[in-house]
Amino acid sequence: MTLSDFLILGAVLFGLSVAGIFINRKNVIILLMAIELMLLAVNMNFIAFSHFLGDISGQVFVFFILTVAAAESAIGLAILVVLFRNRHTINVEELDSMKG
Amino acid sequence: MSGLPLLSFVVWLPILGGLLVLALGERFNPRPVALAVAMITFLTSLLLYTGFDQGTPAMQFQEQLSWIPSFNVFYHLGVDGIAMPLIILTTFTTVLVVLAGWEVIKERPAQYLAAFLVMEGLMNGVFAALDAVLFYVFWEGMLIPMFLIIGVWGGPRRVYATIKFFLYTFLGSVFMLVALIYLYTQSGSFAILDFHALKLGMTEQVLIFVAFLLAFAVKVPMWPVHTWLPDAHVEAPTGGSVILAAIMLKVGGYGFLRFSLPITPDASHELDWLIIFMSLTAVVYIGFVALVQQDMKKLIAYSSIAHMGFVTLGIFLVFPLMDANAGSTQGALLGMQGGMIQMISHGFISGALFLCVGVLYDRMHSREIGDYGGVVNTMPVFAAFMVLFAMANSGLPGTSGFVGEFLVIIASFRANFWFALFAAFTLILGAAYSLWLVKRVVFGDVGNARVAQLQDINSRESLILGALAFMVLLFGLWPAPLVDVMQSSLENLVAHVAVSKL
Amino acid sequence: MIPAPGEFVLLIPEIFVLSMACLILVLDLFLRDNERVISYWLAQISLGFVAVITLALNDGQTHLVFHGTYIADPMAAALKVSIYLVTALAFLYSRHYLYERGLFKGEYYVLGLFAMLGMMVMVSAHSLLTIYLGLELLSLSLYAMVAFNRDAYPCTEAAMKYFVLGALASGMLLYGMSMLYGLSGSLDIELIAQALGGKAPSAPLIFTTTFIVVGLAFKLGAVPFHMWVPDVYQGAPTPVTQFIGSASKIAAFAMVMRLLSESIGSLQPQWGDMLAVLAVLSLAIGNVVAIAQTNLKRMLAYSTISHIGFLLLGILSGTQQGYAAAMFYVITYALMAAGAFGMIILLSRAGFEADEISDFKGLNQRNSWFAFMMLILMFSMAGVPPTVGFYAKLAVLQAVIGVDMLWLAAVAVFFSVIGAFYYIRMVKVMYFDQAEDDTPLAAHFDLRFGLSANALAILLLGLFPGSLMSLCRQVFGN
Amino acid sequence: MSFEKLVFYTFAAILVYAATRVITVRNPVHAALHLVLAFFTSAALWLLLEAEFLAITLVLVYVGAVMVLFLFVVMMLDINLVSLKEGFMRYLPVGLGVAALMLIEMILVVRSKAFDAASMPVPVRHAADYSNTRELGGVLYTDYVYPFEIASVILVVAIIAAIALTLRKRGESKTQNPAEQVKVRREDRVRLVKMATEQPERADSGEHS
Amino acid sequence: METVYLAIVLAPLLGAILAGLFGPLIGRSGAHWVTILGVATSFLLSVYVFKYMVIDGHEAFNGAVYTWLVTDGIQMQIGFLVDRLTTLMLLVVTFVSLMVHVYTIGYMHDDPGYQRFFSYIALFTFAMLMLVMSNNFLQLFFGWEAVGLVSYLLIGFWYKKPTAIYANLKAFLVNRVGDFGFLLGIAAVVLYFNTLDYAEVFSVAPTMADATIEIFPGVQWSAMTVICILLFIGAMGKSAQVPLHVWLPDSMEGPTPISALIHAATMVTAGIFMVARMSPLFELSETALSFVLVIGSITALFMGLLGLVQNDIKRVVAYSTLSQLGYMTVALGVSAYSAGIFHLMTHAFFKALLFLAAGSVIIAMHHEQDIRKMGGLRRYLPVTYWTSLVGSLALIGFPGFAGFFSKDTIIEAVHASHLAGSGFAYASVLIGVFVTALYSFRMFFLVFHTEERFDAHTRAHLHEPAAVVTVPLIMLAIPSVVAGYWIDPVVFGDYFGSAIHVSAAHDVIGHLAADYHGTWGFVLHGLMGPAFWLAMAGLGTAWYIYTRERAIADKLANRFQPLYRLLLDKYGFDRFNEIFFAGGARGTGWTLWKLGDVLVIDGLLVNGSARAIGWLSGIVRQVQSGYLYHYAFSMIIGLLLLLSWFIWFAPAHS
Repeated sequence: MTLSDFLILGAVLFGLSVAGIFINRKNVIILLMAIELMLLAVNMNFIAFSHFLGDISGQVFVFFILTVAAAESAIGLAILVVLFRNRHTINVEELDSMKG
Repeated sequence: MSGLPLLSFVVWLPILGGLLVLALGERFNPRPVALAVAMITFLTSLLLYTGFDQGTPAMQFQEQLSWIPSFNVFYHLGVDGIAMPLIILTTFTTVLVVLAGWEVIKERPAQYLAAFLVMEGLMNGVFAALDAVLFYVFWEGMLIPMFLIIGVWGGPRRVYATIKFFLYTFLGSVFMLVALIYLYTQSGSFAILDFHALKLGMTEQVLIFVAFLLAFAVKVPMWPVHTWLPDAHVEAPTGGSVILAAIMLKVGGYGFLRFSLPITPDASHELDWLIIFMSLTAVVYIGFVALVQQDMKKLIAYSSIAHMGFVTLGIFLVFPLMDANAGSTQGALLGMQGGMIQMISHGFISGALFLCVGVLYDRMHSREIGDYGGVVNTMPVFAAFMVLFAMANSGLPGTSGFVGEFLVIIASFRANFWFALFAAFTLILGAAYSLWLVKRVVFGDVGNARVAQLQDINSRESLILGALAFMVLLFGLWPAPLVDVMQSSLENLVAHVAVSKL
Repeated sequence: MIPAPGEFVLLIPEIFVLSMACLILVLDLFLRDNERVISYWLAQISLGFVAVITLALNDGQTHLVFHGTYIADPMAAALKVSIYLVTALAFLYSRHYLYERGLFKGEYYVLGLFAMLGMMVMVSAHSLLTIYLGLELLSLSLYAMVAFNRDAYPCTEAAMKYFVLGALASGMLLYGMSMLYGLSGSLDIELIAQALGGKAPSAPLIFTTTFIVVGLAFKLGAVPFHMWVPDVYQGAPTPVTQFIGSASKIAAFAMVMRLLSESIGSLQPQWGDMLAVLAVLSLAIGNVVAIAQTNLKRMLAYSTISHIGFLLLGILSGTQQGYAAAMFYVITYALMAAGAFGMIILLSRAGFEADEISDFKGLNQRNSWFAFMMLILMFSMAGVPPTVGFYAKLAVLQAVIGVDMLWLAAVAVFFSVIGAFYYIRMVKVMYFDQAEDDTPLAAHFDLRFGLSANALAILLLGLFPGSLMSLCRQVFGN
Repeated sequence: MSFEKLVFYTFAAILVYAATRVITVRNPVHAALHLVLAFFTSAALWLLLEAEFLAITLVLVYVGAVMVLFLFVVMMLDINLVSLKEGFMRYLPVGLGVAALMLIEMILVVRSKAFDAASMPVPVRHAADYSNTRELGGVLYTDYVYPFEIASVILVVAIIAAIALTLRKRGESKTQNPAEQVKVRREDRVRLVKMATEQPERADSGEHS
Repeated sequence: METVYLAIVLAPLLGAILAGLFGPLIGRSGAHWVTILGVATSFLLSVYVFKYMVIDGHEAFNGAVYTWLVTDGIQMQIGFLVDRLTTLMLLVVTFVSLMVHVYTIGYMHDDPGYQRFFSYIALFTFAMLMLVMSNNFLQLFFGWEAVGLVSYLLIGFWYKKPTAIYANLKAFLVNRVGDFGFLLGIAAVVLYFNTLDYAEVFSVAPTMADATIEIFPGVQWSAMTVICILLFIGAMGKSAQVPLHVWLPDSMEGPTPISALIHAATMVTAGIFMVARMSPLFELSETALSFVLVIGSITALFMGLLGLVQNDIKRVVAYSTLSQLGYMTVALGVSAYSAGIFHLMTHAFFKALLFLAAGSVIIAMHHEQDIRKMGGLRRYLPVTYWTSLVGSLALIGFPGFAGFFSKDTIIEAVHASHLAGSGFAYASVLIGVFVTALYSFRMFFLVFHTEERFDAHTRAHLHEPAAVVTVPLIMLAIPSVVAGYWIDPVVFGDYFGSAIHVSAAHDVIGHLAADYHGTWGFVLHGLMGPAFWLAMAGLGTAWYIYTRERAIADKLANRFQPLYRLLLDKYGFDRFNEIFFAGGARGTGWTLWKLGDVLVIDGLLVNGSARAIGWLSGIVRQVQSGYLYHYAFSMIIGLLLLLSWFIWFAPAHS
């Protein structure tokens, strides 16, 4: 179980997240979840590196990522709620009042 | 030479004066203020002539202050025999333009006059700048007032014309900027005189030359990048046309002399055929095109292009002349001298013609040749001026229009028979379009009821046209003072150009 | 290692801003609607104070504190002061705008100050961690500010787009940072630079660089990571747009400098090439698409994209001169953008956003002074002397040509000609077209004064660019 | 295959499965639940990497707070699921293609020798008395105190933003004020009116319609 | 003497300025007084110069007045060369001009543009004097163009007449075609001699005889031939030689005095004068001389033929002028420069006389110019009649009259020449003599003899015009008779001295001089020559046809219908020019404008690229679809492409 294994796992998560953005393009909530997956991939990387480098700062970084991600989710969901109140939908295809 | 910063004075006085006029706004009558500023500037610029040392090609009246030290940019002004006459031409023309708009411009006169004064300062700056960045600032800055003049006080298609004008010239000049910066990276200085001394390889020279060419060719304008000019002229108010024709076009010719030739002599030499081809095409092709114009301003605009073709032709003849003379500079000066004189003379003549059209336009609000006919019956004095300027435009000896053409044709014959042959076509074409215009507009029986009611020019208009007529005749009959002023600078330039930088 | 008390001295500006933000937050609760102006003034005053503090603390030296997570150097000081200035302008312009729309709340200024705090953190960041945190602090505040007019639909749509894309970009940037951490074994900018210094550019390094560049490109709004820019600019309330379009660009520049130049400077050839691609694309897309716009905010958004292209040119040259040029560019651009959006605010009133280009018709007849101010701003953006926009371009071009990338310079100026078209179209609209409504401008004195000062500063800097230019040069050590 | 490896592959497999389901299920609630599963398995993997504190935090913070928030929002919003899943297949090939390509590149890169066992050997396990939490806590309050404070500010911002955006006092919404209710007196609510008895209306007067 | 020379040119200029700028101030009589005084001063001073130069035998004057400009080692000056050739020209110009000035008082009596007219003709005199007194090519060109300008102004003097303003434009443009060559010629002179000064050019010229120029690659032409032909093209324009003659008949739209002064006596002879002045150059190129000869003889004969079918009194004289200019040119072609100049002088007198006489008829007939509507005017206009007769006889070369001497010399000279084309020229000039007599007397008889063909109203007002008209006629009639007797010194003597250079090989005059035995001998000799008899035949034919059997004319016209039409059509030159040159130029201009400027440059390149960018903009903005997921895709794909490019295809960096 080398570093590469973890990194590949991270990469797979990242790839899945990307695929998720493509196939769930309309649903903002699942888009947000896909991004959470991406952060998970990043965290996986950091922790793996931290472990293999024997350096704690990677974990510190993950700590902050978790914190920020929580805050981010709060704001994101708040926006989502506001948006839903305005439009009664979270379908991305209907969020196109500005384009061109 | 006096120790006063005369050049700064002729650059900044009109700009500050313009801002003053703008600030005073419509509350006061802005006209006398503007006229006073223009006159003072003109008189000041005459000091440049009286204090000028004709014996030296060196820059005179130099002023140098550090401006942007981190870029080695200096506020560096100075004039030689090439720039000085152009500055006086500018200040002179501005006085006339201010006068020309005296009664005619009723809509926002303060802004109008301010734009012209600012313009004057910027144009003087272009001719006086010895620092490339300073030059470029003035060069581009010039576009703004002109853009507004045409756009705000212009004709019905002014929007198209201004935007075309702006983008054309902007496109041309940005590449020059690249070239200037490149030169800076090579020489570590933005001083134009340092650029002159800079050694450059052939490829570099060609690229720089092409960049300069784009800028100056558009400004001159040379065929085939000339199409902005007729549109701009047609839409511009009279004063705008006058400044455009009399001075702004000269900036292009000046650029060739100040930048292209001395900085990239070898590339200029290598590509002289191109310029000469473009110039001759301008003379012949544009001559024909001018012939069939229905709009007076368009006709004069095209005629300007053809005449400016002589300027560029004359300037670049220096290389064929040296070739013809086995590399010696002996006799190579002729064409350049002619081109330079043509610039000054064209300033007077085209300005005068546009003023003539303006006089008619103010009365009839039409520029269509077909709307006129028999103007001489009701406006005899005006007709006399118009015929005089048309004759000058067709290069009649005794008028300044002849001098440049004559020298250039002589020079081009020295270089190549065919150059001269095509150049001389202007004798026929120039006369054809100028006089055909006169025939249709001025002569004949009274064309229609509106012509019958025309009033002859008033004393203000007579004064303007008279002043120009005086200049046209003066330099036609005695061009020596003008030539002598330029002589040593041009000789120096030719000597400089003769030395390869490779 | 417990930080020494002395280290906190350097942190005073950040602490001060934080304290003031919290103070306003709390104070605002006790204010009635007609007293909220106190919050506004407190915010402005704190900006003034923090500027003084920052300048006072700057001794021209570089200080690394808090285990290398915080850096105080001349660049940080200069950029911070610029940020304060632009933020003050943004606050100034926002006041009446918000008031007229019933949005004049203390939270706005609190969020604004927090966003600015985020920028300050970014500017002073010396660790991947602080960069990331600063970025997020800024972004989160901005998301909220974009959605501030929560009952107006385009605002929330813009906020949503901004948020999702921002989160995605953060993810990419973080992935890059994780790889960078893995490759260098450190989060510290300087240690990373040391670790990578001698290494040949291997595939993982390039890979890492790409992710980082992408994250930065998003923040800057470079093509093809620019898609949020037009929609957010258009949808957000104009003062917020102004804030995003001006101040946050300065912070983004700082982030780019810290990340690219200071940490992976050894990979300059690689990221230089990437930035070149992005720059050319930005110049092309930004300028070309701006032509087709009818909405002024949207047009300015595309114009921003093209300006970012220019900015990238300065950075990618990888020389001190280029960085200085880019810094000059970003500061002056922020001023210009602030002015341009301020002009929209000036013309707008409740129920009328004045963000269509046609709303500027005949401005010269309605108010020739502000038409002239807008003219200066437009010509400055187009890069026509004697406005400062010209020197910004000049400096950047000089940097690019200085590293023998003539073709890039040629491309840049070519597109700037296309760009000139839509700027002068604005001038045309203001000066040549007939006004559609003749109501004279009824703006408050402070707005008028601020805008005039802003535009005249553009002109004045154009006439005397020397000092700012020297400052930028000094920051980068020459 | 060592036990660790077995654990790794098992959890990795579950993780990948859960992540795949997150992006493919139709119902956002299911997606959220799969995401929870993914977080749990990740936490397990992190334990393997001796990041105990973070593993617990992930479960507590992420699963306990963030995902619940997600679920809360999903349920609060009345989302039309059908329209959201339309055209699911249309971008699938592109999405998979892009994702696959990216994955291949990423894997190629991370498998480079910079990360192989030779240059990054498996570190020695910490002793049993090693506390990951202590170490993390140690640096958080010393070396990383500055980022730590910023993180706190970020949380403040999140609170302010979330409240500013979503809290609203609607004019039409009905609220109770207990203090007012308590303070109310009889006189305020009830008024006794004396009035004369009335004759009932004639019954047929209203029957014309 | 320099002051005198200056005064000669400046006196008319002063008159012109006074009359032109202060016309309203000084009034009508003021205008004619100042200009006549000016020209009279010039004339008297010219006489004085003649005495000084010819009688007292002083050296020629050659000096600069002021330096126009100096560039590149070339001195361009305004200066005078006054030698005997100049002196002769001075006399002719000032004398005829003076006569015309006086005559104008009567002719233009009622015209509203009286002052303007005097101003113009005085200005013309100035310009012409500058031309003939010039000592360099530059000033020559100045004068050359200045006379053209005044000619332009005067042809269009009645600017309301559409034909007049058409004619003046045409005159100017056709002259410009000539100037085109002339200027190139001057440029060629500068190329080879590096100076514009006559004296310097002529002194170096012999050494340049073998210089060549390569205009077409690989073909060497004699430089002198090229120079001379180019210069001669200028002369062709000014002196109306085929095919640049088309402007001269039309120029008759101007008032008659200027037809006499400019389009007969002086300006049109500038070309002749110029070639004579350039004799040291022309002598170096036989090709050029042959060219001159052939052009001249074509003009002499074929333009004369056109005179036969004209009915406008002035046009008959105009074609006669063309024909006589052809004679002069022929003389130049055979190197008989002195004969050419001599004919120039005699022609100036008698042709001015004829024009003024025609003008007198026109005044009397109330501006009727059609000779078919005249007849029998002898009775009403005796002075005009007799002076016309003198003029006509001089024109046809009746022995004893001035024209006889000059024309006969030319014919003899051509006869004696062996230059290529001289045979053709000889035939032309001989036939020309017959034709000249025929058309001259056709007009003479139709005007003054035959029955009266005008209405009673005209008859009632017919009378001899005032003395200001008749006196000049008489004054001009005198030299028309006596000037011929000056042949002795001018042609056969050594009048011109070094002013004209003839190389020994071409010296036909020298050849003739061998047979020359005094004036009377020359007359007697002429009586026996074919020219005299041809002239008499022409006169007789005219007399017979137009006073006896007028029907013959119509019969002949019917009989030779195609020929007659050709003559009426003036060989189709006008139509050809109208269609080919004027129409062609407009067509070219139109094509270049609409196709080149409007379509290609503006339409395709300028607006086209603007449109293309606009179109592109419209397309590219579609990418910004408004959909969040597209934005995300763009980022992801952007990332992917960057990754792929830089990992696999990255440009190598050191």
